[in-house]
Amino acid sequence: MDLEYTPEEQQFRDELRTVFYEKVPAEIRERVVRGQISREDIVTSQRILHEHGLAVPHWPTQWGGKKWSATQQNIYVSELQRAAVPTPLAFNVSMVGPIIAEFGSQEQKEKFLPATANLDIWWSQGFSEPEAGSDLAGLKTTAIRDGDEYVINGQKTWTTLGQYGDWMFLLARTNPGAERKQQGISFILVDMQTPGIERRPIKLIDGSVEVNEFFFDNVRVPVSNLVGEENKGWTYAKFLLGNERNGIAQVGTSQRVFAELVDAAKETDVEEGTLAEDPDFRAQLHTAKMRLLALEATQLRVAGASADGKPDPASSLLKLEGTRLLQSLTALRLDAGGTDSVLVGDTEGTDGTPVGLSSEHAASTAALQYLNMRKLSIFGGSNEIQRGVIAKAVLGL
Amino acid sequence: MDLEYTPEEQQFRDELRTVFYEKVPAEIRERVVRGQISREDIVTSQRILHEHGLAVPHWPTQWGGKKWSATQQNIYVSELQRAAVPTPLAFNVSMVGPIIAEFGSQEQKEKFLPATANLDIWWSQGFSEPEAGSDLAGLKTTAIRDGDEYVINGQKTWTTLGQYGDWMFLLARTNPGAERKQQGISFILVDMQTPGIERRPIKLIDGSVEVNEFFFDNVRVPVSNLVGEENKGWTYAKFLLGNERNGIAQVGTSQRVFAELVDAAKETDVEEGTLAEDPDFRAQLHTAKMRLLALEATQLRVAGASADGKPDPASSLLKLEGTRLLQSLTALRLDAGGTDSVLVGDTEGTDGTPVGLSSEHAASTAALQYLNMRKLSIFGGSNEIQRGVIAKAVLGL
Amino acid sequence: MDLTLNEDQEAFAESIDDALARKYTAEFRGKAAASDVGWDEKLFSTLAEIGASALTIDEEHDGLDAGAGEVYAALYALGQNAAIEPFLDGVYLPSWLLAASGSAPDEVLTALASGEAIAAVAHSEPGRVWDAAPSTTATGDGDGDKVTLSGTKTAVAHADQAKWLLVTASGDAGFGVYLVNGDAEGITRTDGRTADWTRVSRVAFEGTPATLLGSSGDEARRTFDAAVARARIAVLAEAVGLMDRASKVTVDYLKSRKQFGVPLSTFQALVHRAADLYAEVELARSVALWATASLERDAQTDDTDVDATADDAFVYIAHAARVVAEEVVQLHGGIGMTFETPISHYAARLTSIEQSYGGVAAARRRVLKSDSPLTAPTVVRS
Amino acid sequence: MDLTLNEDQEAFAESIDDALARKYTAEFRGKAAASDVGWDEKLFSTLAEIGASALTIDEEHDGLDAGAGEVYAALYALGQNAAIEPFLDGVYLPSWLLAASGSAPDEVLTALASGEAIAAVAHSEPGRVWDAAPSTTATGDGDGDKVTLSGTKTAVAHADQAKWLLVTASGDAGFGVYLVNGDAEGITRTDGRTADWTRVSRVAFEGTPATLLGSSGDEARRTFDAAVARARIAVLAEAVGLMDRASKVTVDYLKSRKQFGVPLSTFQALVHRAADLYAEVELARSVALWATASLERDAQTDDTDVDATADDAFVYIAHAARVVAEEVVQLHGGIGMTFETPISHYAARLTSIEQSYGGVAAARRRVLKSDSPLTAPTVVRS
Repeated sequence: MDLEYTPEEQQFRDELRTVFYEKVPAEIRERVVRGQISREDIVTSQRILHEHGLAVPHWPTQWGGKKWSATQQNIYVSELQRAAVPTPLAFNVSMVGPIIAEFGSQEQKEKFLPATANLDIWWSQGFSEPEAGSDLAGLKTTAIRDGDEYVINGQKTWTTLGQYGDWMFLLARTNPGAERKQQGISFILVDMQTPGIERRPIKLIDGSVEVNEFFFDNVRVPVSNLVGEENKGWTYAKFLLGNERNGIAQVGTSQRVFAELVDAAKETDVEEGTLAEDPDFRAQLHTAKMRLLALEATQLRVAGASADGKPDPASSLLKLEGTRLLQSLTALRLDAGGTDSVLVGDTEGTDGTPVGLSSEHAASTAALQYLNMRKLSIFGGSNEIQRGVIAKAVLGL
Repeated sequence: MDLEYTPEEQQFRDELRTVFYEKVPAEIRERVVRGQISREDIVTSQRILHEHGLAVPHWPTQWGGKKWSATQQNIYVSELQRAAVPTPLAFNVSMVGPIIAEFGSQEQKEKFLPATANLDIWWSQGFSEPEAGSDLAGLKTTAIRDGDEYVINGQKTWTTLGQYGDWMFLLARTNPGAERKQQGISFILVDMQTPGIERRPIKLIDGSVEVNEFFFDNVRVPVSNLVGEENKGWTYAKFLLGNERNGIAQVGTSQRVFAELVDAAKETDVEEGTLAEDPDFRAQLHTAKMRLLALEATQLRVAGASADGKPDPASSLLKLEGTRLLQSLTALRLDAGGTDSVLVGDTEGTDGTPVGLSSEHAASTAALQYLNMRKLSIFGGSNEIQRGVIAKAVLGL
Repeated sequence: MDLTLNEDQEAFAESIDDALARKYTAEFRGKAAASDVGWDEKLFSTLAEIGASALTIDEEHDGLDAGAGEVYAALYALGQNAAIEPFLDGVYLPSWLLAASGSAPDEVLTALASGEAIAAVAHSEPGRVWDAAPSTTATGDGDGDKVTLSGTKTAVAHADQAKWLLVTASGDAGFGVYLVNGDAEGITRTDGRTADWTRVSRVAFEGTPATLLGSSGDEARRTFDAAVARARIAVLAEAVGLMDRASKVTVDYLKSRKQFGVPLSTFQALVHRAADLYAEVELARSVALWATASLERDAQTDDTDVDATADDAFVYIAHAARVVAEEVVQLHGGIGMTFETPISHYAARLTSIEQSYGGVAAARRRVLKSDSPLTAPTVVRS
Repeated sequence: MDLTLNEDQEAFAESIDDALARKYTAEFRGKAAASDVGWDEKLFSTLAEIGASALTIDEEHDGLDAGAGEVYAALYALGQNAAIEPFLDGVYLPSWLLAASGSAPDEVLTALASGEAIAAVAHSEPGRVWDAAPSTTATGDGDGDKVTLSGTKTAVAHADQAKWLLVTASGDAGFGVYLVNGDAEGITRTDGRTADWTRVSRVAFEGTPATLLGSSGDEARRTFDAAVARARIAVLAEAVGLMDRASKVTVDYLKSRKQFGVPLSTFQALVHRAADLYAEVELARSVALWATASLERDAQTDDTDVDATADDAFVYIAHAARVVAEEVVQLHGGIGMTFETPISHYAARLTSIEQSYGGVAAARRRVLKSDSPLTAPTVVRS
């Protein structure tokens, strides 16, 4: 057993830190902390990372990837989260990019991968539908072949940041008559400028517009936009599940939030002394601290194990506890701020996001972030789904 | 709204207290506190109560009952539990007694009710079977009519205190061919001296023998031991479910344990001051206190509502939270005692129950009681069953 | 020994629920919150006509002089609909402070009773805990109770619509509550909202004319704290109303929403959680009713443990509110996150309530320093 | 950066598990606990032959001089089987105290290493918290380290079988650890057991001859505390072994046990709880491995935060142990309550571990007074 990075790993980490802290503007990282990040922030940040070869490290080397070890990948994600650098757009770098690199045609690779890595194209994900959330394979959108085109009809929802989407990768039924619901599904790329697409923004609990609904009415896309083979889309979608082990627990993010919480507690006067001296608050901090340590250690333990395209029980464990923990931390921040936590100013931020009325650092928009973070245990495979994966894949139940 | 008892109710309570604290011997009540109650203690205590008309207050008046209001019944049970008086044997006073009084023949009433009230007969319950626990209606024991007798074959388990049983009331299939599993079941009384009955004691987690298994091999009982109509046994058994609203939450017991816990904490020196001054312990005490208050208030709210023979969702709620809370209190007592809590002396108590090696009042046998109390959420309808009752009966799920 | 509302109180709650339930949808609530005043004026008038605004005011000022049970009934029904009409912060709490002072102008009380106007209580200050002495100062100008105020208040609910502000400040004789006209000079307002879309403002005073209400000093602080304690108990009734309706909406959703081709109610893991939710709500209801009954009893017996009762109940129910708010969203899945469903409004309002009047962490601190943890719990007083 | 056992350590754990798993049933455990010595002597010898007794002792005394990883492996495997053979309390902890003293008689260490004899550590006193100074006194008789002890110790594990007792006492120069022969004069033993059926005794000393081990005073207390901290970390490996096997047994039970005509694994509410149980165990395992790795690192770098690490890890895992012990019993239903199934033994042992070495509440008190709650958690040191 060993608790230290090798000198090489330490150097690797230091180099990353230089980029994260010195190249990515401090204002952007500050907005991440306040939960007020804009489209421009994400684009700017990803381009800076890409410039330094750090946007798509897990891609094949010919498309900008690095051959990092599991430990290096883990250091990368943790440091990124701790530095409050916006994570490179997951739809681009973790989803459609790897799929195109693995299953796409050479033409698709050349057309899309460089632009995807540099966020010249902003991708949206078109998987969920109103009647197909947790039951993804129950999707109903059709893409019927008509000559050299697919004609797409249907509805996609929960499209995160879809308002910025230049292109969408979606799952649609190319063979609606297939026997099993997982069959007859294809993975298709759609230019969002194509006629027949209508967007309905969905306002969330905290007032933000982060997700959207899209309606497809006879939307015609060339068959060259099909990725891989027709009717094999479900296989490609599953390839994504459990593909992400390092980021999913959000250890770096939770470490950052914990540190902010401690700093704020030290500055918050309560009746006798500061909040950091309050025994009740200390007890809650310690519980959170040890859960975070358990999570980080678990991530380090399983980082080496490989995913094989099936839903990964290690990912499920990390997501289950990782989301619960980050949610608890936002709840703790809420309590720390008291009445100040729930204040929201009327001045809208650059991205339509409201900014805090409270002058207090820790309290500012704490309630909004707390409410927004409820999504963690729902989106991207709810915690109920994760429990099911653990029960089936690990426990054989 | 009103938080006080009427003067009449106060007087009623004071009269009960006189009996509970002055007539029931203090040694017996002390043994209840330590979880070391014996058969003799239960018998002695119940006879004293019966002498004062307090053993079977909810029975029909002609058999020793009182026509108490819901509030009076509630006061009775709460005060009994707070005083650490052994609860009159439930199998006698809450189960077989009311069944015989309601459905039994005049002969059965005269033969059994006075002796049951005075605990001259110790009754055992023969409901559960190895394959019929939560699924009670899945029972397999048969009672086949042969002339003037039933011939009983099968197995009963989880028979609490069955080692003392003079008689058993059991459910058996008199019509094994019935269509639905709830049909063809009869309610039969069995003298435990009848040949063909074998007992196997079941040692529990804490080393106590509290439950037993019984094997019936061609046990012949007269048909006059059938209660009510043949094949109607399931109806009578259901009559018992939800019959008990006042005692089930164990509010009085939890109040007593809470008070003991506070007393002990005040006497326990920790590094700085006493345990009662320790902020962490105070926080846990306060949580328990408020849960207890919520439970008591809930019991008072629903005490007036009537049960109608169906599983009662109010009972389910009270049992669910009542057992969880009492279990938490025993866990808190365990933590309060630290290493002392787990000590068990080798000197066996009068009833085979081990006594504490620790000299400390609160710590003594705390771990044994904690472990033993795990049964609360399992026996008598597990908390999973209670959730099911709530979901079905209240929520329509 | 009775912990239930009487028939009149039940009927009163139902009449409010009837008035609200016909109109209140997530869309209606969103529009009302975004309107000029921050709530629905017509609905406010309707409720005022039913008596909601007159409840806590004495008969001399056209009020109903009702008790804690009626306040529970009103707020419970408002909570059931996640209504944002400002009865607690705009009418009841101001009325308690005014009545306690013994020196409230008649026209203020009668205006509140009729529902013609509301008032706002300005106590929170930026970055200061609720229990601290106000940093806002009251400087006498030699004319008895007439002073000028300087300082900044925050989280002042509905300050933009309030005809009067009740402002806490530190004067020569210590703590005092001061009456200020909403349009008095030297007031600078920055308007915002809370996470539940209630309108609140930061209000800065600079030489603003004000009148002391009642006395000042430690006794005035105790009186203020007692009024706030009443508000803490009252807001718990709203919380229970919110929890009750939110969990019912969730149960309905489990019955109707399909996944994997079957209703969610087919999934036992969700069903058991719904049962736990029911238990959570019923237990919280009992605590809110206990606190309300305690308040009624204290009003008759001059007991002064209303602050302790309020803190005990607040700590318990704030915890339940968090559990319920989180579970109803989680059980709804993505839908529960959206502004267009009622469930998100219930969750947001429950979250705000946890942090109301200084918040739950401060209440826990007070409780843990008090004797409460060592005092045997018992509902029945005797 | 590696938080896993190496191959040798894994193989060592498996060899112990193999030896135990062939024999250990609930019935076997019950009989071993009720036997004259309180455990199975043959099995103890077998394990000693594999190397279990020699692990923590240096090579000069025929030991293996192994590290924290090997101790983890041994205790994990013992835990998996809920074995009651006394390696931690009878061998490892005594050996650490003896080695730290620098003045241990060679024959004691060699006897422990070979498994010929065990020792017992006597520190707890009736009604006194673990961290208090001993009320047992050591009185010098003018002959250097030779003293006589008077006082009463409790919860002394396996005192009835121990050839030597290591007794903490307060002497002229403060705290000290004293070596006492098990059959020395002036010893009165009251034998009992713990809730998990481990044999323990109350041991009273009256003018019992004893020899000081090492120095006395504050430094001696620190050395003692550090050895106990090692034991706290070691017992967590046992806890993880217990949790691991208990949850696996529970999953098997859900698959095989039928209710309502179908296996329990048909009930999603139970299945989801089993998934949560799995998460609980894996997270606890990570913390135990982290603490073990920290110990190994400290041994190399002379860091002295082993006490803090032990307390942090103990608090976390004791909580997990409670959750797991309660859930495995509950998911088994009535069967889980019985002595004849392994699950009750796992639950009982986990419960005892929570209260070991002073218990979890004391550990929480130490943690909350320390800087730990405000220190950022991080596994990687650099």
